This record gives sequence, structure tokens and C-alpha cells, in this order.
Amino acid sequence: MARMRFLCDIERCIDCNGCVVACKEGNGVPVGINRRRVVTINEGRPGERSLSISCMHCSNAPCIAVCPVKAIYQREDGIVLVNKDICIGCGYCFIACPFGAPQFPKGDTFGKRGVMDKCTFCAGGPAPTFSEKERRLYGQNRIAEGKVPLCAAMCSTKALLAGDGDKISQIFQERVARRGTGAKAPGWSVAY
Amino acid sequence: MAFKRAVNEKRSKAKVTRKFTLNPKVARRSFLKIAAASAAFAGLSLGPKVVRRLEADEKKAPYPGSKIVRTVCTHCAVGCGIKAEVQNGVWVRQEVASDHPVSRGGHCCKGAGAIDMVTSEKRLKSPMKRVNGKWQKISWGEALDEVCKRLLEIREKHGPDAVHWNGSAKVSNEMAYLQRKLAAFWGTNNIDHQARI
Amino acid sequence: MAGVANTWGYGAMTNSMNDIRHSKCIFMLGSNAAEAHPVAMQHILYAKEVNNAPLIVVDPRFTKLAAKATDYVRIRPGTDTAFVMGLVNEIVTNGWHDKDFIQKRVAGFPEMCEKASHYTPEVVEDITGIPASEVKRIARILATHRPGTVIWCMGATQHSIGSSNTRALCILQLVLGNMGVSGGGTNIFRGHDNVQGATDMCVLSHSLPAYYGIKDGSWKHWCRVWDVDYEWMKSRFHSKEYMNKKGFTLARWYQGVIQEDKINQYTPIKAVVFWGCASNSQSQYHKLKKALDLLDLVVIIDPFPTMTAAACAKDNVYLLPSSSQYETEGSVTSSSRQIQWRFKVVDPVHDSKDDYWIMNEMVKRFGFHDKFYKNIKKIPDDITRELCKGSLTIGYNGALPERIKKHTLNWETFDVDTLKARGGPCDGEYYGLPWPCWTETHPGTPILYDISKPVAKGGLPFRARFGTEHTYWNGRKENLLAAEGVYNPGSEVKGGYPEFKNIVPGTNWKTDLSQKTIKEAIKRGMAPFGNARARCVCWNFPDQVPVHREPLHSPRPDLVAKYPTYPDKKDQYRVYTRFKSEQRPELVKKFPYVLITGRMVEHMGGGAETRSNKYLAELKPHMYAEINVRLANNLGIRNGDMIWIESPEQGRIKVMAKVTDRVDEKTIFLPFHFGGMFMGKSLEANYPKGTEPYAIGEPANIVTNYGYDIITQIQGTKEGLCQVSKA
Amino acid sequence: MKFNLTSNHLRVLLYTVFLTAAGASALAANYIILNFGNISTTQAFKAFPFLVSPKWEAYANDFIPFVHAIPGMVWPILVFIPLIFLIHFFAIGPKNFSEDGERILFYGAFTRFFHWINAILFSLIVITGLMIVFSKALGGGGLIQNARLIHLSCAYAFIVTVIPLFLVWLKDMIPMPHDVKWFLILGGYLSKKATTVPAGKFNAGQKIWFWLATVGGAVMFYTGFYLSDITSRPQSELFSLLKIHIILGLFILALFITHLYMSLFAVKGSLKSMISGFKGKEEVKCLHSKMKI
Repeated sequence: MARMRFLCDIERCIDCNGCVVACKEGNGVPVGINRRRVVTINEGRPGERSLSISCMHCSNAPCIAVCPVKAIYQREDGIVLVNKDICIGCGYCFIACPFGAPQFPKGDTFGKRGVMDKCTFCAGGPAPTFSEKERRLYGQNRIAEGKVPLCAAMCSTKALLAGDGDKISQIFQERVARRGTGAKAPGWSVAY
Repeated sequence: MAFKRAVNEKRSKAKVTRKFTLNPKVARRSFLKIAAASAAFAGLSLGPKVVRRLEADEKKAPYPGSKIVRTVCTHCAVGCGIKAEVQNGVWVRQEVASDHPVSRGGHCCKGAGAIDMVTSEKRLKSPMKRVNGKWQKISWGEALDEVCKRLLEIREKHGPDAVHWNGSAKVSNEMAYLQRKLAAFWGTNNIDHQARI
Repeated sequence: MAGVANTWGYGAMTNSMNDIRHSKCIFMLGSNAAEAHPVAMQHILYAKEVNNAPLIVVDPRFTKLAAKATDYVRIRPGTDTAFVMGLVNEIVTNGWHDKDFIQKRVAGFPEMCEKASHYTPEVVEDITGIPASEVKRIARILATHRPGTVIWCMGATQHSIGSSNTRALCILQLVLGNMGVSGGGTNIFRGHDNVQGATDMCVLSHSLPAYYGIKDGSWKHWCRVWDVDYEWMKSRFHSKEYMNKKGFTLARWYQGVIQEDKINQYTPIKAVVFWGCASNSQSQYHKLKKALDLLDLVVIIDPFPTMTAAACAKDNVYLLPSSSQYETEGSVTSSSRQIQWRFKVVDPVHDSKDDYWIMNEMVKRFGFHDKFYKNIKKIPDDITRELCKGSLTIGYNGALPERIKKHTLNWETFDVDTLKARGGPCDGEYYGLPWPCWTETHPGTPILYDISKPVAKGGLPFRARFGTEHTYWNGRKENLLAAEGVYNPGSEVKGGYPEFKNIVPGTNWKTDLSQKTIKEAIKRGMAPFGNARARCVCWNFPDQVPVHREPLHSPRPDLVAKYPTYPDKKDQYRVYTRFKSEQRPELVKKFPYVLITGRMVEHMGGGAETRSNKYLAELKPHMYAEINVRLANNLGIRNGDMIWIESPEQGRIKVMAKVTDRVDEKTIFLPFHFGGMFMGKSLEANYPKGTEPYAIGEPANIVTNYGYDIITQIQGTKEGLCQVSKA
Repeated sequence: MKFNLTSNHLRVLLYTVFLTAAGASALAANYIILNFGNISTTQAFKAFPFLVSPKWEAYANDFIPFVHAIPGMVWPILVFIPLIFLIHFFAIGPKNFSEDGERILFYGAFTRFFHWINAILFSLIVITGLMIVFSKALGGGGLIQNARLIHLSCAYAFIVTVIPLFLVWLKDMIPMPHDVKWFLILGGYLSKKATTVPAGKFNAGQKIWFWLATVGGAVMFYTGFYLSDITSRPQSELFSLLKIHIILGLFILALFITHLYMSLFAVKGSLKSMISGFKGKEEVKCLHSKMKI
């Protein structure tokens, strides 16, 4: 069984935010929610590196472990999804996630917080595939169409890879070997 | 449901097999393959299993009856391809032009949000003119009549060079050509566009 | 572009984005491709990784591109010519230049070397601030990694010596022998999506479509194409003088209204039409705003209201909502000279109309509809056909609408590395028929001036455009045609030859509408425009060889005497343009910091489109000024503080400080996409209700300084001075 | 004894102020319930620990077991404390005091009014809090989200309306030496006889309940406030806040149940006295022996 993964090649990521907008525009994510974002270290100095991060779809996902209502689950192919009909918006998954992936719509009154929203690997959600409900709550289901998630597909420099973990790993290791430098993908060796 | 919930998998069995190929031959071949197109990459990485299993779903396409229109991003001169998925005359979503020879599906944030040019709520909705400091909606007929009348008056009174035309680098070649042609027919060389900038 | 065109014939990117994949070295000066052309980075990074190509970035600012560079060089703004000529000098002194190439295909080399010899590494260090050792090192990298490509953008051109900068870079490539080869070339990344196409169609005040100029011959040529009487056309103008006189430019048209500088036109400008053009991208914006309020009529034709609508304070303004480019169709030319067909996605939304409709309606009301649309029945295909018919100089004549559409509809058949179709309906053709595409069967020219291919298969020599012989200032005479043995395979003449003419009597290849001349040339395996040498010396320019001249507002008053700017130009595009009289060395005392402007990836141009996109506005909601950590600390400015930036022209803006190491201690950087504020005041209420952009901010161009290029009058936004204070 | 406020005006003013505040809180609560699930406008980022340390799995190692343990901590209290009281009720039985004889105005109208407002809000907070704890059993989803909103909005209303009670009762709630003695005999509740127990206007048990409900309530509000905005603090701090919120909540829950038992079952008539304000003199003499009448 293929194991779905993301990998961001920091030697290639140029902080163009293409992935961020591709995700938002494609999935109709509201302003204020960021399923994916780009972080930059050492900005303006030699050693500046950018990295596009979202939910890493961990094998041993703390969010699943911590969810008090078991609204978060993992598909066979490793994609971690949330059932928005069950989620109560408690925020525990956010506290448990080392990547800050779970997102909550937040209003200005009393810290109002809706149900959790996060990267779906463009695999929709538990609602019927391609239904209106799925599109509204979770966004597109590109995996069901046999397509790559939008962020990776639209990555301007092909820095962001998505797909079967073995393949991705191979591609990246080959890139590294070709480069002859010791480039590392952050989170790769540890997050999976 | 197309998938099985793995709710209880607290300790997943998934494991990564790390292959470290330093054989340059292999490395190069595969590198070129992935560099070739992310379309191939999509097919490769998703694996047949997922796709096949999901094809059993009752609905096969999210937008039945839609068609793909090939177009070009309007944001910079790289000329990235865009595949616009159109259903019943509505641009429903932006597909990935992963087979475009220049962009290979890539977009920066502006291109990734190209659909917003059409769907933006901030678009001008109708012709307008300002009356006593307030914007007023007018019809196209009125607007064009008034604008053209006033332009012709100015031409009559001050000569053709009293009008300056600022054309655009964001329109098609045809339109840019017409803009230059219009200035010529109007009788002035006072036309310019962003390439000067 | 004028500098490039005057070196070897055409002012365009010589190779293509994809061709950068074959480069062994990438030299980028004044380009921030990571923000301005992110998708081009795909190919640049490929070359960097796969070819192990050094990526040399020369910029006053440590850009996002510099973060990916192998070698980053911080340069003082406005000193690019000195640095590049320094590299040329270093290369020539060490004998690293491509002697064979220069001997056969380059003119004026000894004269150029004579001028370049001034720029020793030490002199370069003094002018540019780049250590002499670094100059030597970069020169060595360039010499040892061939073919290398040179990439530049507005960072190199928006200077008072912008055309010298571009020529210096061309000379660098000639000296290295990197022209006409895959992986080499001068790749000038252009800004807007169709800026190449619009330039080719010459929406310019000094030329008719396809760079024909505005001399009588050009007018007659286009009158023939348009099928109108030349005399009628002449009658449209105020006088024949004004028919041949360059018009106002976008950079300075407002002087035709406010007349601060003396104008050379019989009337001031009374009306302006902005057709898809933002006003806040023009320098000294506060003066432009003054002009908007003096005009009788301002017409804005745009999908969004733009900053111009908000800046107009009077009742003289009309907004006509044109549709976006996705709601109309037509061909677009990318930076790589590729022509693609932008198909119509949906019908115009709201009550907007597409540009062709608006044009049609306006022309109807102007009363010359029958003449204007004489050959045009089907829109836009017939327009394409008409422009192809006339645009012989740049070989648009082969790019017929059905061919362009065929390419776009079959883009998957083109190879990524060569851009050549392998099989399929476009077999053997290059993607987008990169111009010149001489005939209806020509595959397009992927690399300009490449003599390894036959002309019929996309090869070309340098263009013979500047005569056949020239006598330099030192008395040396040189034959300008290419040397013996330089020819495209299959050429009848095995050496240089002048341009084709009189195949059809009384015409040359540029004016022969029957295209017989071009076809004849191709048949004989030769280029219609001749086969000549590229020029290192442009005798029609004020500086025959590019030399350094201090910016008008120089932060180094001590260098002004040694490298003074040009004398004032009395009639540059109908307006008096100050050079010498504007260069005031004492200015730096009151305005001690250098001001540069630039792009950010989230926004585009004047930002009307992108700031109206909620996601992009969310990513970059504020206008800011980048200020060095040390300078900020010295001035007591903290990250996020509001600061005032003031220009010598009394422009001032209130922006948020972004304290960063990207810029050095003497430099302030401003992104130029913002609008909707004016000198500390919000203009949000001036937009039509509901169309205010999500993000508004001060236009950077309120504080950009006086200063225009000597040839093209491009505005010098990358070399001004400013003062900074805490708000 | 009657609580004499300085003037009627002040009393009216206090009523007005706190009722307005409570009303505003209730309105706001109504607003958020109506607007629940709307698109947000802002979102704070959590600083991403760049280049996650190899110990990333340890990131939530303390947190996960704790969250799992919460229902396990709560249900024993819900089961065993009522069980103890059940045994008490049948083994020892409630205290009965004569309702004849002199009646003393024990609670003024003002205190009663605010007591009942607080009682309703507090009960809602406790019930919804329990619903959140046992959300899994209840199936999660909209029900629990609404419970969370009620929890949140009642907390806002409570923290406002508890202030007058706190001020009015503060003087009588200061711990006294005799409270130790009260503890030693467990308030006499283990004896069937109506013995005299050492206590002022309020006994030591009531005092504990008072301090837990007010100061403890404030702590609960503070921790809950920050937990409601999860982007406001780093993870470790949020975890500490959650720990405080849960553990303190356990104590409050325990005393809430005790308070319910005492007022509803253990002391006959106490419910009535909170409605009418009057207590029998015998009861006061016995249970609040040190109170000056």
C-alpha cells in the first residue's frame, strides 16, 4: 500500500507562496486559515532557507492520539483526516501537534472557535466523494481523481513533492546525490 | 466509503525504506524522469491501487460535463500555462497544466490564484463616472458616448496631441496592436505603456 | 532594450527560460527572479543543481534569489556599468576572452577595450563597493564556466544610464563568446505577461508596430498594411512634424500637463486614457496626481478601479470595466519570444466588456470605423493576421493565429529541454514559434544569432542594421559584416552579407508585404536581415562605449566630478529632461540614504489585481520599507514602527519599517505595488463602493526620484536618495 | 440580621450594573451561538519549530496521556461522592430543624438574587464542562460544540455576577480558628443529633466552597480564557493551564456535588431558606453557633 507523504526540498523552495494560494484557492479555505504555509529562517542573511509546511500526515500522529472524540483518523494510505461532523473544536490536537498544522476558524468574540481544519492531502473527507458537502467542508478530493495535491502540483520550482513516500524519498535522495551536497529535508528523517 | 478508517492505529506499521542511490547512472535517469513532468510524477507516486480502488465510486468526476480550457497566466512574462476547468460557462476550478513545456504546472502565488481575476468581488461591476465627488453608475452607452464626445471635443479644440494614451502590457498582442493603431488613427504619437517603466 | 537592439539587432531575450537549463554559469544582475519570475527559477535551479552551474547574483539587496545563489555580490545601486566593464577588463587583461568569436563576429572590440581598461578592479572597488578580489574572482568564474547566461531585469535598466548597463552586459557576453549558443545569451526577464508582445506591437511613443520607427517610410509601410491613404493619415496629425516626432512617454507624460519642465508640444495634454495601466508605477507620483487633477478628462479602462481612480479628486474621471484577460482571447508573447494563444475561459463577468468590444465602440464613435476595421472581420483572428502581415522586421509573419493555437493546444508534445516538438501536429517546431518566425512553415527561432542551425530551421546570424563600414574616433575603419567563414549551414554566401533588398523593386525585406524577399532569403539559406557583427561601440549613443556615470542623485558626491552625468536634454520625448543640472552633489547631506524599489512575489505591477485578491492580500497586507538593522537601531526605529520617507522632490510616505539584513546600512528598499494611500492619507473612500482593494498602502513611487535614462527615458527608480525619520 | 447596605441607591446601582453586565454577557453568548461556524477573519500562527528536533515525538508525550486520563479522573468523583452521600443519607439521615419559632432573615434579597443567578450559571458551566469531558460518549459534533459555547458564555456571565456575592460575603468567609474545630467533627454531620457546631454565619465547609467558587472560579476563568485562544501561548504553557483547569475543576466539581447534597438533602429547609431568606432560630443556634444574632 502506498504511503502518502509530503517532502519540501529546502534547496529549491524560494518562498513564492504558490503552494499556499494553490491550496486556499483550490479548496476554498477561508482567509485566516492556513492549511499550508511557508516559513523562512535567517531571512536576509546567508543561509536563508524557506520551507513549505502543512500537516505531515505522521505515522504516529499525536493529533489522533489526543483527540477526545476520535474525530481524527488515518486512512490506509497514511492520510490523516478529520471528521468535521464529530470534531468539537477543543484544540487539543493543536496543542499536541509539533507542526502547528491544525487550524481553527477564530473570530474576535470570546475566542470563538469552530471545528478543526487542516491539510487533507487534497483527499476530501469522510463525506461522500465529490459531493457538495465534501467540497464545502473539506475541499477537493483530488486523490480520488488520481491527481497530485494542488500545492505540490503547482510548486513553481518543484521543491514540494507529494505522493508515495518511497517514491518521494527516492526522488529526493537522487536529487541530493546529483547535487553532491548534503542537503537535508527538514522533518523527513524524523517525522515519519 | 472508499477508504477504511484506521482510527485505532495509534502505532502505525508504515515504514520508510530508505534507498540511497549514489550510482550516478541510476540517479541521473530517475532525476530526469521526475524533472520531466509532474504529470508522470502524479501517476508514479499515487500508485495504481489508490486510483483503481476509488474509481469504484458512484460519481467519477467532481464536475461532471466540465471541459478544460487552456490559457496563459496573466501575471508575468514567463507565460505559465493554466488549465481552466469550466462547467456550464462557469470557471469552477484551476487545474494543473503539468504538461506545459515552460512552467510544467508550476505557479507562484499569483498564478495559483489566477481564478480570482474572474471571481474577485472587487472587480468593477459597471461603468462609472464621478459626479460631485460621488461615483455614479452609468450605462455603457452613456459612458462611451460621453467619453468619446469629450475626447473629440478636446481633439477639436487643442489638437490630437492633447490626448495621451497609456496602453498596456497586460492585453493580448492583438489588443496592443489596436491600441497603437488607434493612436495613429487618432493622430498622435502620445502613446506609451509599461515597457518604458 | 534599446541598448540590446543597438548591439546586435533585436532588443529581446536571446534564448529562452528553458534554455537556461543548459547554462554552465548564471550571472544575474538586477534581477530578483525568485520573486518576479518564480517559475523561471525552476530552470535556473535545475542548471545550478544538474550542471553545477555557479549562480552569481549581483544586487544591492540580499534578495530571495540571493538566498539561492552560490556567489552573492552586493553592489552600490547605479554602478552596474562600472562593475560589468570591470569584469570585461579583467577578462580581457587575462586573455580569457573568446578571441575567435570576437575576431569573426564582433565589431569595435579594440575601442571597447580602450575604454574598459579604465575599470581596473581597484577602480571598480572604489565605485561599486565590491572588493577588487571579488571582481577578479567573479571574472574567473565567468571565464571558466562557459557557456554562461546573463540575466537582468529592471534592476539594471531603471537608471539614468540604464541603456549603458544593458550594453555593458551585452559586451560581457560577446567578450565571453556566449552569444548564439545554447546555455548562453542575454536573457532579459520581462515583467508583465505580455510586455514582450506589447513592445513588439510598439505601444510606444517612438515607434510603429514591430519597431518600424516613426519616419515617413514606416508610416507608409503601415498605411499600406492598414490599407489607408498616407495623406489621410497625415491629415489626422497636427502637422507632419508631429507625425515624425516622438511622443510623451509613460514615465513623463504628466509633464505635458503640469509643465514643470518645458515641453515641446503645441498644446498641453488635456486628457489621458489609462487602458490597462496603473498610474502608481510611475515615479514622482505626487506630481502625477497633480496632473490628474488638472486634466479635463481621465478615462480608466481596467477590470479593477486601480489607484488612478482613487487618486483623481475631480469629477473628470470615467471608469470603464474591461474584462480580465481570461474573459477574452488573443495571442500573448512571453519573455522567451514564444507566442501562445490565451483562450477565452468564460464570458465577461458582471457588466464588464472585453477590450475588443470597447475598442470597436470607441472607434465607431470616433468616426473612422470603416478605415480602422477595413481588413478585420473576425476578431481577434483577423487582427492577428493583419499584424502578422505588417510585422516583418521581427518575423511575426509566420505566427499565424491557427499555428499559435495549434501550439497551445498541443503544448504537451514539446520537449522541456529543447522546446522542440517531438512528433505530433507541430513536429519539429519550437514552442510558441519564438520570433522571428520567417514563414508559414518556419519553426521559430529558439536561440537568436545561433549560426549552428540553418536559417530555415531556426538559426540566425547577427543582424546587419548599422551599415557595412564604420570609422571609429581613433581613425580605424572596420567592416561591419561578419568575417569569412561565419554563416548558417546551407547559406549561399559563406561569410557576411548585408540585408536583402530590391528583390521586389523599391522595397527591402522589411517593407515587402508580399514577403517574397524574406522567402527568397530563406530559400538561399540566408537571413533576410543580413549577416553582420555585433557592435561593442554604438556611435549613435551619447556614450559610444558604456562608461560609468554617477546617478543624478548620487550618494558619493566625491565621484560626481570624475564621473559626471550627461548634459541636459532639451527635447527628450517632447519634454526638457534635466541631467547635469539635476546632479547636485550636496543633496546627499539632506537625503543620506539610497532608495531602491522592487517586486514582491505576492503582488504585481500597480497591484490593482493582486491587492484585490483576498489570499494574496492576506499574505502581504502592508506596505513596508526594508531598513537595515544597524541603521534602524541608530535611528531608534523598531520593527513594525511607522516611518516617514521623504524624497528630494518633496514626496513623502508613511510606511511600516521592516528591520532586516536584506538591505545594507545605506539603502532603503520599497516594494512598489501598493496604492490607495497618499502621503499618509487613506484614499479608501475615493474608490467606488465595494471595489476597494483588500490591501492598501503608500505607493513607493511618491518618493522615487527624478532621473530618466538618456535613450529610452525609463525612470530611474533604483538610484534615488531619501531621508528617513520616525513617524 | 439584615445586611444594611449604605443606601438603597447603591443597591439599585449594583443591581443595574451587574445585571447589565450579565445581560451583555448573555447577549454576547447568544451572538456567538448564532454566529457559530462563521468564517474567521484572523488567525494567529503558531511559531513553527524549524528543523524539528529528533525528539519531535516527545513533543506531546506528557500531554497525550493526560488528555486520555481526564475522563478517568472525573467519573470517580461523579460516582463515589454521590455514593458516599447516599450512604450518609440512609445511615445518618438529614438534619431536621423546627421551622416554628422565631425566624431570622439570613439572606437578603440582594444576595438571594445573585445567588440564584450564579447558581444557574454555575450549574450550566458544570454540566457543559462534564459534557465536554465525556464528549466521546456523547458522540461529539454540534452538541458538544454548543456545550462549549454555553460553557464559555456562562463563564463570562458568571465571572461578572459573582462579584457582588463575593463582596457581600467576603467578611463572613474569612477563616477563623473555630473552623479547625468544625473540621475535626466534620461539621457534626456524622452524628444524628443536632449538636451545636462551631461556626459563624458560614461554616468551614461553606467557606471552602465559597473560596473555591470565587477565587477558584477566577482561576478557572483565567485558564479557560487562555485555553480558548490556543494560539496565545506556547504549547507547554497551554498544557500547564489545562492541568490547572482540569485538576481545580475536579475539586470544584466535588464541592459542587457536596453543596447540592447539603442544600437539597442534608439540611432540611435550607433550600427554602435560600428562597425566602429566613432560617429558623434553632437551626442558626445549632449550625451557626458563633454567629451574633
